[in-house]
Amino acid sequence: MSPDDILEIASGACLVLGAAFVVIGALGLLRFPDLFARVHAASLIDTLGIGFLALGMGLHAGWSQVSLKLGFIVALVGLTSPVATHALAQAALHAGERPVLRSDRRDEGPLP
Amino acid sequence: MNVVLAHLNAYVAVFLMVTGLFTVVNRGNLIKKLVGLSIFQTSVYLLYLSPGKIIGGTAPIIADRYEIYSNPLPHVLILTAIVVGVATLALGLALVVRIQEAYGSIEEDDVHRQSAPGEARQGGANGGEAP
Amino acid sequence: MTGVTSESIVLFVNTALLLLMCAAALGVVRLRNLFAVVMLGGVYSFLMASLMVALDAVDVGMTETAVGAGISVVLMLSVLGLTKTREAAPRHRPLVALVVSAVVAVSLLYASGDLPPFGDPAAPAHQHVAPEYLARAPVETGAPNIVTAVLASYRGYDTLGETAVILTGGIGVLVLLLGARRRRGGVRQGGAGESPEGTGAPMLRDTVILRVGAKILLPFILLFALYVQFHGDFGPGGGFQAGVAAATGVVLYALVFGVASAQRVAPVRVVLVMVPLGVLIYAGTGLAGMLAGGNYLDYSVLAHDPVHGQHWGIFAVESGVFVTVSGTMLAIFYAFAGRRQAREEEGAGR
Amino acid sequence: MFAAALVAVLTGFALALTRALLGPTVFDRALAVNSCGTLAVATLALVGFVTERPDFLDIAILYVLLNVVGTIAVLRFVRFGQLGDPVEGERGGRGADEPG
Repeated sequence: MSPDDILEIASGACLVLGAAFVVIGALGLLRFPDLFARVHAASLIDTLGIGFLALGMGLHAGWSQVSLKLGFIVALVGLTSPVATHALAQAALHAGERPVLRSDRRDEGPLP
Repeated sequence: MNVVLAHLNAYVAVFLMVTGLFTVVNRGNLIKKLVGLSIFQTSVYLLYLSPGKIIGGTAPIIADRYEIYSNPLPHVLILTAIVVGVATLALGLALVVRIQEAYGSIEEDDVHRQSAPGEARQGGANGGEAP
Repeated sequence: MTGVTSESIVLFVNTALLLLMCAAALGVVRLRNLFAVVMLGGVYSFLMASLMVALDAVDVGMTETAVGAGISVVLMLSVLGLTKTREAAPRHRPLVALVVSAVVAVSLLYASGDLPPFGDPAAPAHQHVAPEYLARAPVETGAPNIVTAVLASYRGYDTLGETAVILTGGIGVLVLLLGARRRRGGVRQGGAGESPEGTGAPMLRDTVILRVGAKILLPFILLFALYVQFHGDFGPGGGFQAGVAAATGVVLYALVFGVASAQRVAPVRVVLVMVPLGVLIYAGTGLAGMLAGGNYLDYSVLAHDPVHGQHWGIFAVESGVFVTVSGTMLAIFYAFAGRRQAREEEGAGR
Repeated sequence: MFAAALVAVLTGFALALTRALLGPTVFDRALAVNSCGTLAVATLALVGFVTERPDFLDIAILYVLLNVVGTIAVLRFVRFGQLGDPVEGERGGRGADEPG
């Protein structure tokens, strides 16, 4: 097995892992009960999802301008997405949104 | 490739076009009409760009490794159309703002109701052309 | 790679994005909260941009990206702030609209049967001028990006016209919204304009994270706009995309730090000069070609070597486009954002 | 593998779009739209790799940079009911439906 094969396998593994995180995050975004829980799910897409996908693509591309750009993307998503979601959650709190707590849901049965 | 897939882009373009048209005709809200117009416009983008794609081709930026390139001409036409679309959308929105200020509403019916008597009078005097 | 060819993947992506776009468009039409409509319009634009890239239209995808992600959302929201966010319930039966739409849909679907199948290399559209451009443009202009070459050089008249349309649209917005006011007075005045640091006006500056994030992000946006501008000969990009991106950067600054602060960075007077200046640069490049002994917008005569001349011409023309587009976008944003103050002053002046 | 990742990302796109369509609050929609933007970045990058022209990542970078502007505009609108600077003596908030 040559080093190239190993790189390809690692790249594929990272892509699958990133894809899994993206789907899990999006599922959480759809299924979680309230905004503040959904923010957590969405952050999974922005950090681990994009991170692993970019790592997988970077391993495939090798050490080049492309991997530099991928690094930029990861860094910028890491900068902008928390900024946006933080401001979003703050604005929601400001507007009177409140997290759904377990004590509120006890009478409704288990979490979906 | 089956028949539906071969023309899917055209079908979707038609669907989007009709959706936009329906919004423009049916909805009374002027902003909603502009949104419908934007959807109509994007359907035209789709209609232009889809035939430009060649299966097995690549983006029309020349590199040594590639032989077949997709058609660059629709790209040029649509590229400018998008930015022009924003400028015209802004013009429409500015008109909406002025209508809101003049009539206090952006619902077509309210505007018509308020302007109908004056228009009828002028229509009689000037042969239908509002100043 | 797996056994799947890249073409079948592209076909799959194409199909999936088209279906998602249909869903987003239906949502846009059905929702009556205009605020939600604007946000869904953003998703629609994301899908459209991805689809454009899947259809090999990278330059167009970049334009849609630059326009849809920032400036169109901002424009729609500024208008919603001036009007209202709730659409009234429809008062008419949708019968007429349904009939009209159905007739149009049926006739268009009937006609679409005659279109060549998707991706067919033998389609008539690919037989006429496109092969000519693809063969000649790299040799004659030296620009690997055919779209830039055709846009700025072969179809230079067309682009000049489009730039003039953008100028006209910008003038229209300014006339409608700045209206009766004196130009320099209105937009700059106002309580927050005098000392944005001290007034404590609510402009999202209470959120430290947002403020710092925007400060870090702004230079990247402006720098990347310049990269898009000057890399346009070799990759996706050019004056239109870069102009919108640069304007969006200033809009970001205005959203976080207040419009008055942004107008000290990009003063209204400068922006208003930029709007026609770009078209002048464009038209002037054409005249320069005439003075050098060629036709209007013929760049080959601008330097001793025709390819160099084309290079200079494309550069000048793209710069003109950048100046007009960024100036117009920013002027439009200022006009909408300053409309409340303008209205107060018009009311006071009466 | 790129194909699998693309399928996953587009599935995520569909899920996020569903959330954006369902709402129920504007914040849910804004969050979903923001996630859609991130997923669009992933789609653009993956399509670039599938078509073997990964040098088009420029579009994805532009997306990342500009996506935040839309979200911030939404937030500012929610907080102040408009995007311009506040005029004196004016109420803020989302109630500002009927100005003047």
